Amino acid sequence: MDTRMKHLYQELIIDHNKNPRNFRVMEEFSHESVGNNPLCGDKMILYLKINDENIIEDISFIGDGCAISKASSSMMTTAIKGKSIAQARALFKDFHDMSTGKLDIAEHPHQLGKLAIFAGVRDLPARVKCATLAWHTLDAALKGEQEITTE
Amino acid sequence: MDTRMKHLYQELIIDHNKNPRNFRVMEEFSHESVGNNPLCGDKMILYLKINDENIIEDISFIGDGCAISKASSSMMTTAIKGKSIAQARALFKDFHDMSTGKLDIAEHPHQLGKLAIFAGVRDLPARVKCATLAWHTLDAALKGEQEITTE
Amino acid sequence: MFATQQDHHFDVASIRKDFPILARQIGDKPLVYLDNAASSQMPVQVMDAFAQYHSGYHSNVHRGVHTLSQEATDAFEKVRFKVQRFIGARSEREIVYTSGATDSINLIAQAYGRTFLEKGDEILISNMEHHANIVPWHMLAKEKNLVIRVIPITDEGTLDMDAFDRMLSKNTKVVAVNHVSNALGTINPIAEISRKAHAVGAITVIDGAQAVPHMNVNVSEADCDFYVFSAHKMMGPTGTGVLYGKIEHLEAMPPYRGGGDMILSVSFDTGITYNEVPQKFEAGTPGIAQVIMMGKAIDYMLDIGRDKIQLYENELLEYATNRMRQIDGIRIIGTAPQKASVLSFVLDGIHPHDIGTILDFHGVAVRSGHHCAQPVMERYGIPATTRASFAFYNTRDEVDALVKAIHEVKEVLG
Amino acid sequence: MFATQQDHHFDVASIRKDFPILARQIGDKPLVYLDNAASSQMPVQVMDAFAQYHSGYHSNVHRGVHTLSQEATDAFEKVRFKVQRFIGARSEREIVYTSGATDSINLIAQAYGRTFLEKGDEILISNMEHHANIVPWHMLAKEKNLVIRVIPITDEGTLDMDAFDRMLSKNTKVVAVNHVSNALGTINPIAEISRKAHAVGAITVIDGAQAVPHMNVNVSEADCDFYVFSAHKMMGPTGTGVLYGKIEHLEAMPPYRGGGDMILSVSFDTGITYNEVPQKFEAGTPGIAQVIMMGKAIDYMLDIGRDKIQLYENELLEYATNRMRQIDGIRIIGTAPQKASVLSFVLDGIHPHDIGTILDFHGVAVRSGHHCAQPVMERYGIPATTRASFAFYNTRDEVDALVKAIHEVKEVLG
Ligand SMILES: Cc1ncc(COP(=O)(O)O)c(C=O)c1O
Ligand SMILES: Cc1ncc(COP(=O)(O)O)c(C=O)c1O
Repeated sequence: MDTRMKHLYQELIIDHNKNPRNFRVMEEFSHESVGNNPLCGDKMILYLKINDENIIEDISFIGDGCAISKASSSMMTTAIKGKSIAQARALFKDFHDMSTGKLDIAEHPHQLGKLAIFAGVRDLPARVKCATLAWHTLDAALKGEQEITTE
Repeated sequence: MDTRMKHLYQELIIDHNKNPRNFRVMEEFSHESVGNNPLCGDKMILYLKINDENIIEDISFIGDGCAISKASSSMMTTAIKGKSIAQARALFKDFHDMSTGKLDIAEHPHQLGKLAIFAGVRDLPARVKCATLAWHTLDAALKGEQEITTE
Repeated sequence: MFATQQDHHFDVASIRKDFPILARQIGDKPLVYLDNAASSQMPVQVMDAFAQYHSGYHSNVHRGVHTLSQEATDAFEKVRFKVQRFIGARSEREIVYTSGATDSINLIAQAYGRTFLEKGDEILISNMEHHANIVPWHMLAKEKNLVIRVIPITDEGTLDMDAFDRMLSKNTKVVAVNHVSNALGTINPIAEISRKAHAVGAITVIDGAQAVPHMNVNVSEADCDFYVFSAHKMMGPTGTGVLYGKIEHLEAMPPYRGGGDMILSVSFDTGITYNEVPQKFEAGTPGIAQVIMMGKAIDYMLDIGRDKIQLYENELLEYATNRMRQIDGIRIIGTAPQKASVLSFVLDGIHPHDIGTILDFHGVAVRSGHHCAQPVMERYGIPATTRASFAFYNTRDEVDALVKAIHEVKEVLG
Repeated sequence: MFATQQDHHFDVASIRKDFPILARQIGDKPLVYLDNAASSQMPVQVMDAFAQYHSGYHSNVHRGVHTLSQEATDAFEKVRFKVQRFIGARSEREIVYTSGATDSINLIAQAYGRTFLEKGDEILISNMEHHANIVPWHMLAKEKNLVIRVIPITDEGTLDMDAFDRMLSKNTKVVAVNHVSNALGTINPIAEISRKAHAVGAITVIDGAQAVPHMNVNVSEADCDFYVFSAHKMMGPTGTGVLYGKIEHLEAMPPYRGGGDMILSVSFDTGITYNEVPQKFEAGTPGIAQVIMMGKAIDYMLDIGRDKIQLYENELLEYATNRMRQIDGIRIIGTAPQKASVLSFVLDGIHPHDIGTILDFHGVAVRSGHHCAQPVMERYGIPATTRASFAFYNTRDEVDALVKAIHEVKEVLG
């Protein structure tokens, strides 16, 4: 199999695509936002329950999307559940910088952990938006925005 | 001197340019028309006095233009003065066909006489209009049109 | 590797040699270019025309008496005659150069539509239009309070002609449909559409962007009022296209863009006089080299033979369709009996963008997305499709490479 | 033959080698190309970019996930950044690709003018505008009942700034002038014009078609609201150009052309959402190869050095002006103290078209006519001029050839 392909479609991504975690509607949420990627026709709804100490107590999402965007959404929810807003924002920044090529994770320290698996999209400009849609939607939700559109 | 140049700017043309014949306003005319070539900024007014037998008794013109258009106007007036409308129209056709390359005067009989001197414009598409402006204006005058514009 | 069987003396191997890009590698795989509906590739004959022009006789057109300007003008204007014959127009004055199909449709919407349509008038478009044949009408409709009505399509992807019949009325003023759908491949019956539109006094605007590269087109026989296409989908350059319009329409329309070449005279005292058709619509310095290359692209296609191209492509499409149908979980979107060049599909549970990316890893260039035809996606209830689109330089081996790569996609993500 | 003295290390001989067309013969004479204001010639470096693109990575931009589409998009978008720096814009989002200066001005007139101007508003243009900066305003003014007022010019051919001051008022909404006049060569004080226009609340539209090839341009320093130019006058391809607009204007403006790429989504149910600036203004497949070539043309000019180009051309213009002045019966039209590249003239009793034709017989390509600036002709009471216009590949020897040929004209027709 092509090495570029192996690099992008790793086991973990494929697993999260097939069995996305936190993939459900949330009835009682404190924040909600809709993310659109019209180029792909992708759409997700992200729900957050944030408590008074600014901790993300619960997070979930629903929607349609490619493997990259679904796996990215799923892994994002597992990564930030239980984190503070500040920590979530810091992760967003690292993730964004990694996928747009601004942060070289081999060279610089980062908090991404397993999320580093998405580094491969850096070389696929048309797919960066797939990996970052969930994160942009999170950012919008935290800012209180109802809907965002990326292209 | 360049042969193409000699071919176009012959003595006769230069003479008619410098001393255009029938170059005057006509007070009492039966037909009048204005010819414009906006590309060149050229403009001429043509006057005709046509009698009851359809003979062009008098013809004159005024206006500004390049050597080719001025000489062509001048030579046209001398060629058709005294001719019938039908003869003038026949000459127009021959002249037009010659200058647009439809009539090869070396091969085919024609009535052009000295006017054949303008055959050289055939190879200069941008100058064809200069040579034919007077003739188009004549044609318009005979049709009763007040003004024409060529480009 | 790229030989074909059954080619009716269609020597695709030697044709492929004219297209240097086809020898390219993507990673370690040979390029399999199946994105021709987005833009076709260019043969060296057309490329050479560019270098010849700029090394030999480039100059601005129309305005000069010097030799280069005459040569450039000559070459530029001769293409008008070529285009005329290529699409069966009655006069070369009916051929307007534009910067592409999109520009052409905007010209019609603005110069014709804004002038002749009035509040309440109806524009019929179809549910399978490219955005280029939707958005200009939408913008016009908003400005002038016009009504846009959408001709539905059947599950197969053909125009619902019964519905069309019912929608036509004395309010219908424009019927704007494509000749071939870029998302479905459907060939629409433009002669019938024009006949019916004319019967209620409407005009037709036919988007031929996907037709001209693949089949014989005769705008006079089909009796369309306007017909548009782009050079870059027919072996020519980007940023150049054609607007065909019946001469009586072009003459009645005001100009679209203002500038040099489209006027006869400008004076602050006496006003502005516009030039004749088609120059009236060609303001400013046109894409001179591009038009000349479009002429070469036409020559190139005519040299091969349009009938031969059509026959070869039809067989290729049939071969591809049959092979694809055998893939488990595939659904072909667009199964009209009359089709050209396009094979759109979805795979159960696999998103088109993943397909596109994985095919690319195998050297296979297809398009994944809505193909600028979102209403088609909405119609079929899908976010996007993957589209393989063929040109006459494609081969059965390339179809096989596509099919093989799709199997790999299923292995990874299925 | 084409060596220059005094060239400040400006190696024109080796520059000329980059332009294959300069080796051409016209009849039996070497081509002396002095029609650069109409369109400049193209160096091989730019031509090669075309062949490289189409042999290597042509594909439609923006919409594809496959490798070719990414490479093409990348190359296409990188030019935006080049253009931004080339003209000193603040952001690459302020750079809109168009099909030329004419297209750019029409875009402004339609998308800005039709939206923001109202009955009675005044548009100031100058008496030395190219038709491209007159006709679009005229068409708009007719439609919307606006008033066009014309800033007069002095006998030298400079803007009458006192008159301009007096004409400015709270009714002034747009001031549209060229940076350099194509008919006179005058360089206009665009920073001062913008400052004064802004003081009354008007915006400026600067036609930079003749400036960009010849001098440093900084739209941010000059604080113009819009700035337009064409690639084909700066060593690039025909049919491509740029609209610079301040981001706040571009964001406030509705789209101009509708089609693919300029929308985010199209639905017959939920409506149409437009894309962001600058894509909002770039409907349809753009001239991809042309934009990439425009980038190469910018590289080419920057490699030589714009200051050096300006210095060299100024000296050449001065040399030409001095030599021409010595010809009996000549009158130079346009004698502003600040000039670029252009030498327009008339000869006593000899029509410009005869001059043009006879110069062509000597291999000298100049333009004769109104140069799409008829109001300038009217202003000077002449039907036309002959215009020699220079690029950095021209030489003093070529000026000498021009002067010699003019003497021949006088011999024949004088
Ligand atoms: C000053 C000026 N403005 C505008 C234009 C129009 O440029 P284009 O024909 O490339 O649109 C020209 C060139 O002819 C020009 O010289
Ligand atoms: C059917 C159809 N119409 C119009 C267009 C627009 O063509 P262009 O982008 O060249 O203007 C396309 C191509 O994208 C198309 O496929």
